[in-house]
Amino acid sequence: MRVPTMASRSLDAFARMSIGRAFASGIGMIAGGFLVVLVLVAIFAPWIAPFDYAAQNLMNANAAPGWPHLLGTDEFGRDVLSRVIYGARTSLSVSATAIAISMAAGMTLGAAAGYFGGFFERAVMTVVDLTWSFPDILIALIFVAIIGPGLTSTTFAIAIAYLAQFTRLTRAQIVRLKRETFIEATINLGAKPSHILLKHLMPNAIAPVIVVGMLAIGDGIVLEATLGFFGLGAQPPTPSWGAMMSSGTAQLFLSPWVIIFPGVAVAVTVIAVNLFGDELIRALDIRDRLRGA
Amino acid sequence: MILRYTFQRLLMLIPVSFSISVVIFMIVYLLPGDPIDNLLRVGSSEEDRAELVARYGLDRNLIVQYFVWIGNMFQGEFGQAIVLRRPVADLVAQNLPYSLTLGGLAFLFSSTVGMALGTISAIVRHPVLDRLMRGFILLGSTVPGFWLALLLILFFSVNLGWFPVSGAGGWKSLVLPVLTIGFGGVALVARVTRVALLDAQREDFVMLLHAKGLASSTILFRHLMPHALLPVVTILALRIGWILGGAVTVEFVFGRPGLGSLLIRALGQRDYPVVQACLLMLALAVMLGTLIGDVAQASMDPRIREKKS
Amino acid sequence: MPNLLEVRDLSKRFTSAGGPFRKARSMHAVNGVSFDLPEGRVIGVVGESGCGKSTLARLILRLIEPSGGAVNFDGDDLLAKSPSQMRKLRARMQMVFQDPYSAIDPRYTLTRAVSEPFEVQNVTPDKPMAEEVAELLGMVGLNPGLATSYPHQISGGQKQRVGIARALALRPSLLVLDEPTASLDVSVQAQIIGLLEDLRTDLGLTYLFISHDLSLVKYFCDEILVMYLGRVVEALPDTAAPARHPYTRTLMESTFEPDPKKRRLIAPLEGEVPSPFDLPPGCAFADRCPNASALCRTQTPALSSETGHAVACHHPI
Amino acid sequence: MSMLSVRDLGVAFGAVQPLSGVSFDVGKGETLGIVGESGSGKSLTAMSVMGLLPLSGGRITGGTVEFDGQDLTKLPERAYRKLRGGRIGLITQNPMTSLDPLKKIGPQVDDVAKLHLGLDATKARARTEEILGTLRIPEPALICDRYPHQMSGGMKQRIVIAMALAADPDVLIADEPTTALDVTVQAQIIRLLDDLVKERDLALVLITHDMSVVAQTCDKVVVMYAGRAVEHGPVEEIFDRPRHPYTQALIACIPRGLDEATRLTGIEGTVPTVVNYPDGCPFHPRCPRAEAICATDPPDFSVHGDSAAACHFAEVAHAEPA
Amino acid sequence: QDVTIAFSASELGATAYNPVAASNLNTATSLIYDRLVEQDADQSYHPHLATSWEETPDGMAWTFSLLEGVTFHDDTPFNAEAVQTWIASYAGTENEYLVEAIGSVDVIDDLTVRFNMDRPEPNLLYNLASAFMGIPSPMAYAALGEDFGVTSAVGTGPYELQSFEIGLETVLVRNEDYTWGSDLSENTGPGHIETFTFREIPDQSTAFLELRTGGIDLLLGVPTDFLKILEAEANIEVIQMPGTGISYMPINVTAPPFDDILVRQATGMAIDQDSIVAAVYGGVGAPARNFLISSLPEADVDPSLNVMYDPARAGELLDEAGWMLGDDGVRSKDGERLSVDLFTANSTEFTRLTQVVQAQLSEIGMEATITVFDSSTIRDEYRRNAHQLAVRAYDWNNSDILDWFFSGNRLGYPNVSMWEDAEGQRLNDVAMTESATAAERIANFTAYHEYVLSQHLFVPIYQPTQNIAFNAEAISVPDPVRGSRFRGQSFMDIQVAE
Ligand SMILES: Nc1ncnc2c1ncn2[C@@H]1O[C@H](COP(=O)(O)OP(=O)(O)OP(=O)(O)O)[C@@H](O)[C@H]1O
Ligand SMILES: Nc1ncnc2c1ncn2[C@@H]1O[C@H](COP(=O)(O)OP(=O)(O)OP(=O)(O)O)[C@@H](O)[C@H]1O
Ligand SMILES: [Mg+2]
Ligand SMILES: [Mg+2]
Repeated sequence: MRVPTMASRSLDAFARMSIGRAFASGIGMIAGGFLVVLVLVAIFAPWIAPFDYAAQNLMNANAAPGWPHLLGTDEFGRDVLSRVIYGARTSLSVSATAIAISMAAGMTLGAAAGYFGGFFERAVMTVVDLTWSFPDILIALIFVAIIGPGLTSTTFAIAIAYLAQFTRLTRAQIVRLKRETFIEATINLGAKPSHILLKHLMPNAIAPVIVVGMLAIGDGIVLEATLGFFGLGAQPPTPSWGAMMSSGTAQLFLSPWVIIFPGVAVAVTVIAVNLFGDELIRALDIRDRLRGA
Repeated sequence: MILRYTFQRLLMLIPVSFSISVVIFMIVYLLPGDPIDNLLRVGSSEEDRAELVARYGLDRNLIVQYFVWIGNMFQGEFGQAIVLRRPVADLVAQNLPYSLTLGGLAFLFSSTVGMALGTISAIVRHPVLDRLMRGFILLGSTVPGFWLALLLILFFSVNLGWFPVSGAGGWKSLVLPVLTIGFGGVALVARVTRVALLDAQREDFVMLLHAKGLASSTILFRHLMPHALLPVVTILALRIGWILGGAVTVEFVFGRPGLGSLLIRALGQRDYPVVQACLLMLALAVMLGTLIGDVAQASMDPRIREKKS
Repeated sequence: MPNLLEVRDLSKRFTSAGGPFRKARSMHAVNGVSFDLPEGRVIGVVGESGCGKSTLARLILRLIEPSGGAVNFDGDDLLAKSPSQMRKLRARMQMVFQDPYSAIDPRYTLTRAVSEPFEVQNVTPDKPMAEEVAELLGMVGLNPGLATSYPHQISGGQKQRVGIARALALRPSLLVLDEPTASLDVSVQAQIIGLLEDLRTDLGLTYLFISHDLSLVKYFCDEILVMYLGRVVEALPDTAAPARHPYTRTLMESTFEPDPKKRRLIAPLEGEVPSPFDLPPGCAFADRCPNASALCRTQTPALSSETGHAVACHHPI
Repeated sequence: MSMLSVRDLGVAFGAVQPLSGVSFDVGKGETLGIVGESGSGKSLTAMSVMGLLPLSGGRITGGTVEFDGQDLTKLPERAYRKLRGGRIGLITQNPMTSLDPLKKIGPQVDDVAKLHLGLDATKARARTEEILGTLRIPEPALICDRYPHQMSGGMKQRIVIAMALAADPDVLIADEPTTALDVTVQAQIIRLLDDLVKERDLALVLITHDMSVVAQTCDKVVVMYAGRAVEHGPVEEIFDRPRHPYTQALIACIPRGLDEATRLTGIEGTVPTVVNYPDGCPFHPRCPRAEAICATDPPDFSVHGDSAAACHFAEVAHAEPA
Repeated sequence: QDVTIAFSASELGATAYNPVAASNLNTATSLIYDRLVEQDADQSYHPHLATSWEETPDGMAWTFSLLEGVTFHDDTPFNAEAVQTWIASYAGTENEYLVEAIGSVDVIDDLTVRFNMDRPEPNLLYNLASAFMGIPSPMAYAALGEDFGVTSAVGTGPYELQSFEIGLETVLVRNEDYTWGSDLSENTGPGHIETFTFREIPDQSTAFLELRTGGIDLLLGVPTDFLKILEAEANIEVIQMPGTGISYMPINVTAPPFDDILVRQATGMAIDQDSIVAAVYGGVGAPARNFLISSLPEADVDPSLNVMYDPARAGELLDEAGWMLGDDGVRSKDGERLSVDLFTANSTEFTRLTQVVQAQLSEIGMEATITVFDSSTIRDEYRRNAHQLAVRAYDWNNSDILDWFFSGNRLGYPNVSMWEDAEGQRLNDVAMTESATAAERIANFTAYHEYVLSQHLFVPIYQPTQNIAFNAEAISVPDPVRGSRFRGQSFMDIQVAE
């Protein structure tokens, strides 16, 4: 009775939120800094990339890393470094767009389910749980099979694959928040449901969803890469980290740099996303709120 | 008690399975393209087409088609593959063992090694070890599976020649795929175990256990582990579906047969009955996984046993 | 004094959803509660955890729909009001909640929290909002300098003061206080109780005060309702009245005097509180009652009042 | 003879020092009350005595904890383990979360007898049932087969007490054993503890924030504020002649229903937290009679008969209560 | 004693070892079944189960004498009746065209049959030598029905089907009774190797790694870009044979801007076949200038019709068609950019070639957007007429492939160019059905081929070679290879290396 509830304590702590705090730790700074640089690189790719990503030079195919091609060339003699740089564009934008769509849809669904409850909630959650228990790559593959290959479908496939996560998380937040006293108190002030939902529930539910979204961008990059590896994502010659690796296992032997560097790019980026996400969770003190969803 | 619980959970699966089966049945109608086109001889007439459509029952009302289909499924009658022209049951029977072997081993590997690592990292408070472990967990849960597979092939098959590059012959061909899937799995299980153990350590009752004078090791194995196991079991149970279906990348890279490869192939060829059967098998695995997880949890946690029954 | 609040036979039945494999179970959280609250008075409701005190409060404010009975607030039948009428009415009946730690949106500054009542009721205060907020904060003994703070920056007692300020913003006539000090330290509890007393006299408020602490209720209230498992078992017309219900007596005897010289031996109480889901027939207290007779186990005693001191017992003391 | 004797105990977590200068003695058949508001360091004191601080990363920075003549602060962990649950029992605040929810009641209690009395499974169970019986728990054999969630809070608290008693300890430390319970149940538990002290000649350390509980049960009291003991003495002394302004204020905060004369005002200000413990007397920012010296010099205990108060104005304070 | 072989990419995905009914057969088929005749690399025909044959001068009847003492794997005899039943079994199957010209089959005696023709068919021997005319046991064929070739396959060939896991692996074991190998093999039977395991490795580059690391002994199709590396490996030897198909880019004549023949012609001139051969294929193989492999006489067309790289002329043609070069290097007409879709299938080779094609198209100011499909989806796209350009290949060493890909009866697929033309159809009919002799047939098909070329329906790109690589430490392979493909006859001579 005298012990404040766990939920209210973490809510309290959450109010201290500031993204700046995530940068405060050493790891947070390195990971966050890397991501900032990466985003800049993606945006300014045309100015940064030393070569045209599509320029072929068949006479200089599969050249090993060196000068002027720092990371070597691929089977068409295209500069791997430039392609990795442009690939950041594809990977980041596809993944971020997908996750944004997924988050928007998931939050709407989750909030509606959590707020209205009842049969609607059960129906939504059953469907959502179903997509959740299926491997995301399968969902993506089925989706690509339905609407055809390309970046648009990859984007939607990723969005659908992660929809469940956001829906569940948002619903969990809303359900939990609905039990908080301040909601009842606000109702008792005579507030309309829309006020409750928009002014209290959503603003409080959004932070963990955003953090999970940030982490999901990492997963999205991997999924995009995997679809690209299957040849279903970015269509040539558009570079994407996954698609760059899809030229077959033999490339490992012929010119391993073509496979290793994009892979390193994916791995490092995803690791940075995760590290920074962890720091965010720590800074916002929302670890407890991410449980069970 | 636990039997009754299991039975109840089984009954509860009925509506879920029904909705899943409807979804699976419908997915196939969302797929563009037409297997009949693949089947039709070049230059054949409309009548030929109509005959084929009738032969596969595609001309009937959707609802009738569904019930015919689901009825057949119940009798283990998966129908005839349209493109592969053989009983779907045969195809599934041919591929399932590969998925089960790979999945089973990967599952075993990731759960045992993962739990061991997770436990060690939760109880050994050595900063260097802790860092290493966290690094490993991070790597394992972020590195793309197919890339890891490629690197493993490059190193172990191409450079060292220890394991075959691809295929499904003999135990050797299992090592790299199991490692690939297992790496992610180990990391996941280790992370969950670690977090669960650390959480359990913070529970009030743990202090009282210490106050009883129990040794730390006793507390760990008799009291903390069961608590840590609860989330681990949940995640592992969910993993069953993931491993069976999600292994498709690994199957692809290593050129292994399996449900995932079969599904991809059937999707490509628009072989409806095969797609349906594969999805159904995977859904079954997923549901079975959840069921096993639920039952395992209930057998470990009396509170769940009671709440749900 | 006219009655500000009249509660008649108010009941709430909670049903746990049955599934295909589960029996639906239902319990009476509040069972046939009736009382009048005259304007300006303080009625206390005491009872042990789970006896339905908070549910009663929510029913009265129509935060949940009752299963039966009537609530009359200042002549209005609350249960007949439409949602929008109800929203308007809420301005006049406010509540202070048990857990101050979660009673304010953590993302709201105190200013925003305290001005929210005006926002949702769509009324503009006479003074500029900042002044109004400062006045309200001052009224509950908070330094207006805290106006820009967030809830996590202030203590539990201060949070509870903010809760009270929010409740008072729209100048309600009825304040339902649901264990407003249960999660606070004694020194802070005393502050809040003192504050509530002052506000009552200053603003002419009417209180329904809910607590599990009999000494606090005795200190604070004019009349006391004793609840046991959803029912009012005794209505003490004043705080000095002797207990007539055996349960009330147990409650009184269990309450410790803060005086080492007045030690007494506590008589052991038999039995456990029965599960509200399957109440035995008859008086719910029968199993633990030293005076229980066969009648008590078959017939539920009604709350009958002679001499204005109502008690629901076949064998009142 | 005192069973447990704490002298000048200090505790630190890293750089913060949430506890310092706590002393008390408790002997067989005696009940010592430790009273104070939230965060005053009551639980830390209990944890220090139990040697459980390392669990949460704390350490004892000074003072001694003497049990039966031996200084526990220097005791190796292995030997400490024998003591814990064996000769010193602990009852914690929240019975709801104090038992392992996955294990049946029986085995959880059996453990103690097995561990400390070396009994085998059947004998341990017999002992468990016997103890449950003495705690007036109906049908002990049945209860042993239950899970914690199947029982009420009061019943769980009794189980926790049974665990603490199973090895026949000399000292029992009860950390707010009734805070989470209803008044009627609280009364039962307090009565039970009272009986135990008498029957078994236990030394009981009863931690609480409720002065009424202290008044009803304790022989001696230690009043704590902001990580320090501010006053200690026999219970009647403390209630009749509180010398520390904090103690006086605390007593004044108790609502006395029938005594309309005293109006509740509480204590101005808020309880400080570890990070902002004031210099000098920790209570001075809220103290009605604080003077300049209070803000700078930590007061020493001034002894008055059996009791002592850490206040610069302990003499005056008693003369005219605040 | 066990040799493991990986199929080439084009042979993957066979669903049944049923030569009569299946539309996709792999090399293993040629070991299970024998054919009446065999074709050598020089296009000459050699006896196999038919010891000799005779055609009436009017081409209306063929008489075949059959080999004595041949038995199927199920011990039923191979005889004239078997041939009669076999020919009849083609009715209603996808492969019916092979025997379309045969009116009836007469059993003259146990070892002699006569085919009575409905019309002369100069191509009959070619058909009989094809893998689709392997001869199954009539008894087993009738008994197994749909399961024939799936659960079991019974022929007279040197190897018997032991197991067939679809999409995965086929295991063949030696037919110990086999003594009737054709004169294309040195060894006429039984085979040297006890078991052949054929693996389907979906990714050619994985197959290549398998060969390098000893996972397989023989790789039937080595992507050209790996040839150099394999040649450098001490233990690996490579055999190159003339190819039997071409890679090309069909143009959908119904999809603007390709409804304009000038644009089509210009597109053809944009592709630099020589540099593709040199750069993409390391100089191995030959540029394709028209639709047929150059060893076929019908490929010898009027040189002016051959498609040659000429970007300057292409530019002129596009200017003429109204497509003007813009600042960004892309042409446009009436505000519309010359932006087209380029489809390809998701195999490593196609996506590579397509990207080079894309780059070359951009040189003449045509912007091509690549979409990669899996091989069956891409057929749906063709049928939906959703395509403009595509990069694909065929494998067929006979001029009747022109009919397959350009007949107006097969719009969408296989007629990816969507070409319907009365004159074309007339020339097609003449070539297919009205050629009495081989020479006539050549003339007719050449005419048809020339007309097709004149319409600019596709862009020929490349004639690959067949590349077979094997692990010389494990096996020895006959050299030179006889026959038009590396199949049954060559496997008879494979031996374990000392
Ligand atoms: N929304 C609900 N659904 C189902 N049961 C409920 C609900 N709210 C309360 N109850 C049940 O009704 C009973 C009375 O609850 P209530 O909160 O009114 O008790 P209380 O007297 O306020 O207790 P406390 O002193 O612990 O606050 C309890 O048994 C509780 O479990
Ligand atoms: N693990 C820890 N790390 C740092 N500080 C701690 C830790 N545990 C307790 N403290 C601090 O020590 C102080 C005393 O805590 P303690 O739990 O002893 O208080 P208490 O008197 O038992 O309070 P309550 O009545 O709330 O139980 C508190 O201010 C708390 O913040
Ligand atoms: Mg309540
Ligand atoms: Mg405490």
